[in-house]
Amino acid sequence: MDFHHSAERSMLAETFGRFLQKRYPVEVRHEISASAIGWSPAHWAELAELGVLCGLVSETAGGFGGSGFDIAAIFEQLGRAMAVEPFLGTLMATRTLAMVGGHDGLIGDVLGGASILAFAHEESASRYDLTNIAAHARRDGDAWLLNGGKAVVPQLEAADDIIVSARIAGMKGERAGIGLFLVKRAAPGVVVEGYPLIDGGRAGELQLVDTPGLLLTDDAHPVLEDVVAAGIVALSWEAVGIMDMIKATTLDYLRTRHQFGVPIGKFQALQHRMATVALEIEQARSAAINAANALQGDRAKRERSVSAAKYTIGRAGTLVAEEAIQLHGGMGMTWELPVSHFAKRLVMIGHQLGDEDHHLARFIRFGQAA
Amino acid sequence: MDFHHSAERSMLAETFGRFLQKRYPVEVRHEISASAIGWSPAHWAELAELGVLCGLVSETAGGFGGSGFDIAAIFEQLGRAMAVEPFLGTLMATRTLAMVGGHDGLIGDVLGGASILAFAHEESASRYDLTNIAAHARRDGDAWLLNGGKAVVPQLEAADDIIVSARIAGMKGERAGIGLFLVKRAAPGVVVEGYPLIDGGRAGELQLVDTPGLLLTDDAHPVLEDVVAAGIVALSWEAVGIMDMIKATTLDYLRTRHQFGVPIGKFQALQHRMATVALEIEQARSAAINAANALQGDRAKRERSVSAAKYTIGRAGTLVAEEAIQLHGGMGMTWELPVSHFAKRLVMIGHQLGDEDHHLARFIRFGQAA
Amino acid sequence: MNLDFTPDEERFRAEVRSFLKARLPARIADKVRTGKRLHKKDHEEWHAILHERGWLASHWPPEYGGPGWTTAQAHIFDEEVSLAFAPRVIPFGVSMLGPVLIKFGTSAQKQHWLPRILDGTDWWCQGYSEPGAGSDLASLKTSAVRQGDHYLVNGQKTWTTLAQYADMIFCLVRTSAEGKKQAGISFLLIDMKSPGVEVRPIITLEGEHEVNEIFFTDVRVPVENLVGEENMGWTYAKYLLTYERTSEARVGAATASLAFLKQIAQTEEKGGRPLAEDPLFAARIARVEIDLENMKTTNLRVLAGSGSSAAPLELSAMLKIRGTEIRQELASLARIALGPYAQPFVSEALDEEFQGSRIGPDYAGGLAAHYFNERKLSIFAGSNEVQREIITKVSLEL
Amino acid sequence: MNLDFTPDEERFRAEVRSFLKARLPARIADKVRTGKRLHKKDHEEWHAILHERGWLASHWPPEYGGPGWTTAQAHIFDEEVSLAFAPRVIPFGVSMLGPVLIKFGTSAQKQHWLPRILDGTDWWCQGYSEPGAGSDLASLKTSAVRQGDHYLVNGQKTWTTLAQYADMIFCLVRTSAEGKKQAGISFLLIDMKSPGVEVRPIITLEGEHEVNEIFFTDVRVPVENLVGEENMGWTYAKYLLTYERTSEARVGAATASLAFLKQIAQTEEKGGRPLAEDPLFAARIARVEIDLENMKTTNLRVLAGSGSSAAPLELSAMLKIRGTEIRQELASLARIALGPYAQPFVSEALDEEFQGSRIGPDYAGGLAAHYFNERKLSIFAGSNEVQREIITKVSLEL
Repeated sequence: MDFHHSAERSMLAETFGRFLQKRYPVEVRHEISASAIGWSPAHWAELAELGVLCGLVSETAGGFGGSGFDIAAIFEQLGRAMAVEPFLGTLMATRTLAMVGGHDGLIGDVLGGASILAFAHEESASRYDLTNIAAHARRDGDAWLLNGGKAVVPQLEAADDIIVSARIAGMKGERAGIGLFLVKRAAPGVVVEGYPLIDGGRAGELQLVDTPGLLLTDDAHPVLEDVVAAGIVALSWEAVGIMDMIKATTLDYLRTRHQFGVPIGKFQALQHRMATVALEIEQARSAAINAANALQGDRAKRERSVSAAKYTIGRAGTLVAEEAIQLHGGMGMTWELPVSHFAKRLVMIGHQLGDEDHHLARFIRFGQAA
Repeated sequence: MDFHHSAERSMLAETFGRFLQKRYPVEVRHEISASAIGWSPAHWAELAELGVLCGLVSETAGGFGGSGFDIAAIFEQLGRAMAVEPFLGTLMATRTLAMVGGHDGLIGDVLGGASILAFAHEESASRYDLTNIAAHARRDGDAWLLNGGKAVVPQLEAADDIIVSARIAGMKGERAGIGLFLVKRAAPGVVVEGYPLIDGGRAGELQLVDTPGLLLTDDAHPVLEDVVAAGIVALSWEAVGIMDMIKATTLDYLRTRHQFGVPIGKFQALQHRMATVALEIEQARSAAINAANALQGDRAKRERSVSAAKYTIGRAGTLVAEEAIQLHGGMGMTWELPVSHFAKRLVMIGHQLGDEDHHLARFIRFGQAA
Repeated sequence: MNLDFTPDEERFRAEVRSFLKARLPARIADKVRTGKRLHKKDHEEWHAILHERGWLASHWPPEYGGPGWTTAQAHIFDEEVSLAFAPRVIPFGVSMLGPVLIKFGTSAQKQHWLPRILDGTDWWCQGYSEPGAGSDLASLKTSAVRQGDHYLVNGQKTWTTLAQYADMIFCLVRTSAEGKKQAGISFLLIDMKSPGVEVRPIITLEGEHEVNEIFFTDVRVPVENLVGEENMGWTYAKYLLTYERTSEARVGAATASLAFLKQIAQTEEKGGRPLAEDPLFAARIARVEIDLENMKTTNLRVLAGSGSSAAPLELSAMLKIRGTEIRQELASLARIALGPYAQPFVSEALDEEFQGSRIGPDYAGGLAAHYFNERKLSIFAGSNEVQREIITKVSLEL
Repeated sequence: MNLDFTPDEERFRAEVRSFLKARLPARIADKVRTGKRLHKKDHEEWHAILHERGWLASHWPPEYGGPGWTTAQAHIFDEEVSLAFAPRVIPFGVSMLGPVLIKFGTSAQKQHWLPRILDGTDWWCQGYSEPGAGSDLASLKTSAVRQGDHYLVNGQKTWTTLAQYADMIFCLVRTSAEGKKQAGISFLLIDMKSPGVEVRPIITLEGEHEVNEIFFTDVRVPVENLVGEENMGWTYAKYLLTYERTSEARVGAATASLAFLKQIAQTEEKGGRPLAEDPLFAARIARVEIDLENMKTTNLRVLAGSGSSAAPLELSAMLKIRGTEIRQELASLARIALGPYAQPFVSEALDEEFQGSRIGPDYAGGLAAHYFNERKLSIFAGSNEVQREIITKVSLEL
């Protein structure tokens, strides 16, 4: 057992963390979030140059990371800074490409910052179920043509290419018959509608009408599971980063805000609730460690651990966010304080890649299978 | 709207309450509970004479009560005293007889204290499901012969006669085909095995082998629903009575027990938890009021209300019991203090006539039907 | 005991329903139902309709223009307007200042202000909280110094809801620094157009402008705008808080939210079936539904017990806590029900003029924002921690 | 980072398993599994078996008879003995007094007492709590007055687990009334057979005799039974409490309880299917299972971080809280799983000699009693409220 990051990984995380602290303070973050495109190409280019993106991809595919704990180290920092840039899509898309093989050039472009990818799988009615998709693809001579829609794709407008899942055979709910395709943003029939998110990020709806796509795999389900597992590890650690920030800022507030002549942190009822918050954060961190550790493991253990983590993060995240607002009193309700933005992002993480109930049910299923 | 008991009902409740306070203090209760038969025929005879039992039965059937709020008034007092006598069986059995009609003589005997009835429906595998019974009855000439077992029948050994449910047709899970029978304790093939309960009461296992029984109804399901609903109203109010006692004794303890130089009731963390306990008790009281009010109503409203009440009592009861023990510190763990006995009975009420999960699922079903 | 409504009460309910059907503007009800922004004029329109019918000030005595309802009638009315998606009457004039003036005001004050509340001449807001006095309300510092025929007011109020629309504000101000901090407080009515009054918006976490800071700099307030006696304002404020808390049960609003949630859960799908049939989500709904049904009866017990909407402090504190918890849980479940579509938030889409396309189901647009906004319920109007203190002190005697 | 065990560690696990298979008496494991009463001789038997193998005092340094395990090995051992339903080694001598003597005892004390702990000569109990000093442990009053070569001890201890079997007790006693209340406390070893020691049973809510009151009346204790320095006992007690709390995570025990619960839920039926498949009950089990898996890692983090079983105070307090909550929840779910058969309680049926018939499923007999008994977990060994105070003070710095 060893609970320390390797020296290289620690260095990357520290470099990244320092960069964000200096170059991505909360005022800058709000400016970027409020801008028309809703992310910062300039920061992105710098991060690519720093090599941060390479931490998301394994050495064999051109990066120098890609393990659960590499992803953890990077997304923890993202969470602390509430960064809105297209990291999640980059992770999931490059991981897909690495798994199917043969796209090292494109991966290289992405890691170097020359190209951006989005990952579009969820649909308006799939409700987190990986097999519940209606988009479909049909052969047209040598080509594949895609039809259908994808919902709430993170930073969709930023993408040059989009990885899209679509049925090539079988029915909703079946594991077999799902394909993954690489679709050009500029391809015919692609309609992108972008919009802001309540948490300050940006996403988009994707519509495809007879859009040509390059088939990446016709047996996508195992790839989807692995890639979504990596996404969950990422979101879990983003949440851990946020929760640590919320804890620190809430403790600060409890120590400095006075009511009835004393710092409100002196009130025992608040102390005991804050102790519970701190405990839940440690349990959430353990869940995130378990998921990162299991990302490389066999399927049943991996899926069980990521579902346990996403459930835990969902439950603890809501508790931590709600308690932080409550303990901040009215001030926690204001745009002005960062805590409200941390809280919004934390709760919204529960709406990505499966919520508490979804993953609890999934954990039960994988438990019975094991 | 009127939230006051009628004058007659108030008087009965007060008389009964005074009797119990004087004649059934906790030391006496423990003595009775520890005795070989586990209840007190002497107290029972006096209560019958006082007319308390008549409060359980409607006027048309020879009593002077039987409404939801009559049952409420009596069982609330029972709860406060932790009385172990066969009230629940008396209520459910006489209500059955009143519904099927033609047994006013027997009802009169019971109300006068000359005879005691038990109500035996639940079986070892039925898990609160009214239709899930395996005991069966077959015709043998003019008579019916019963075979099967009944589980954890309250005060079974005390009974002279037993009302027993058994299938006369159909399968487990079907509403139709259930009969109710009157079985003599002394009838051939009756085996009774009595035992103490963790809450200080007593119950028994009933085995019937070719036991003759008098058919009361061959369409028992509507009767079972009504009678169980009445039983739930009774248990809910018993729980309310217990919770009020627990609240009072816990507040006493918080006011008098000193730690760190002050009464522990001065600690804000405990105050806020106690405020939640008090709130939950008021919500439980409201649930019990709703159930008592709906006992006379149409089926859907009645069943929905009693399931809501039993769910609420189950959830709140466990919270109140556990918090009371915790707030009493080590003392709450001792046999010596009444609070531990109140807590045991309160939690065990959750194991009679359906638990929290059972009634939540039932509430959902009746909600969808409505 | 009897929880059922009388035939007369049921007839009253029918009367309310037909009134709502006839007079509640569909455009406004639709905005309420779908969580769109209500403008000042929407509030004023509905206020005027209720006033015309004589049903605006449901808790006022008839001699001042109240309808003279029993508590059961007021309860029925509250339930029906909520279920019809009528806007909530802005409470500051009608529900808060009105009862205080009726009980403690001079007859001149009553004659002047009460009709103006009813006919909508004055939009009132409430000046209680200060930056340094939130839960510890009595430590407020805004000062009013008597100078001949007026007070000179200096200080700052905060969390003032819809002050940007207000003509008048009722304020707690410090008129004496002597004795206990509760002892030197007075209740003052201040014209928002007075020189020296400045309103600054506070933007809340979902980006809305609903609350404000108000700065008072040498604001002159005529002495006849003092309500009751000088230094007795705490008493009036407590009277008003009881009123406020009882109403914070908001049974009607919760009932409407529950109905809306069930509708969403029937529409949203999970695994090819309505989300409402998912055992875990169905259990979540059922738990809050049962809690609400219990609270309805707790609320009725309070109403029946007191014969008026002022309630024993303990139960009203419980209603504030549980009522806000229930509405927060309902908002939370609606958010959860949306799945990924809880994330998009196009603020302009909450305006009725919005012409752009909507993202996700038509009910989705404002639900996450609503969830975050509803976090205020357990903070404002006496935080739920303050309510627990009240229960502790008043009832538990700890 | 790496959470996986090394091949060496997995080999060690196999070694533990085969030892347990060979040496753990089936009769004793069966009693543990089915919740039967363990007698003194059962504990002594298992104690001797472990001692013979050299695996009794897993946290002692090898020079005193410990096995010299890494923390990972100790963790694996704990997990395996629990899963095999071995009795928990009575902690007072081995886990509590032993480490204190090793760290603070004189070499004479170590030479005399440590071998006697290992070979079972002395059954130890713990004299900390007093009737007036529960959570506020430092306010204890039992006094020890030095008189030449002995102390004269007077006072009362309470909640003393299994004192009825004990040969010796280690006590916190007051040797000085000066300064802070923590300053005048000493750590004393007292022979239970000394004149003036009286043990009175406390019957707990389920009717068991597990804890006791102990009265000391002019009890003479030789001065060589003082551990460390006079008036420094609080330091030793805190050292010991850290030890105790870490162990209160009881990951192994919880893992075994969870496995047992799942087995019950597979056996019990609901609507014709195993209870384990009921969505609400399955969710209850899954929630506590996930919480336990998270805690396992939290526990490993503590172990790995400190390199010994003494943990940073904050995390050990969290482990105490969550560990006890998890075990209480598991006990609660087992009770709920039984349905109506949670009610019967035939106390004699918990004795192995019992010949009567059992009521309900064979695992049912003691589960409700166990649930009630487990309420103690959040009260004893530093109540969970005290743990929250520790988190507040040590880590949150509030």
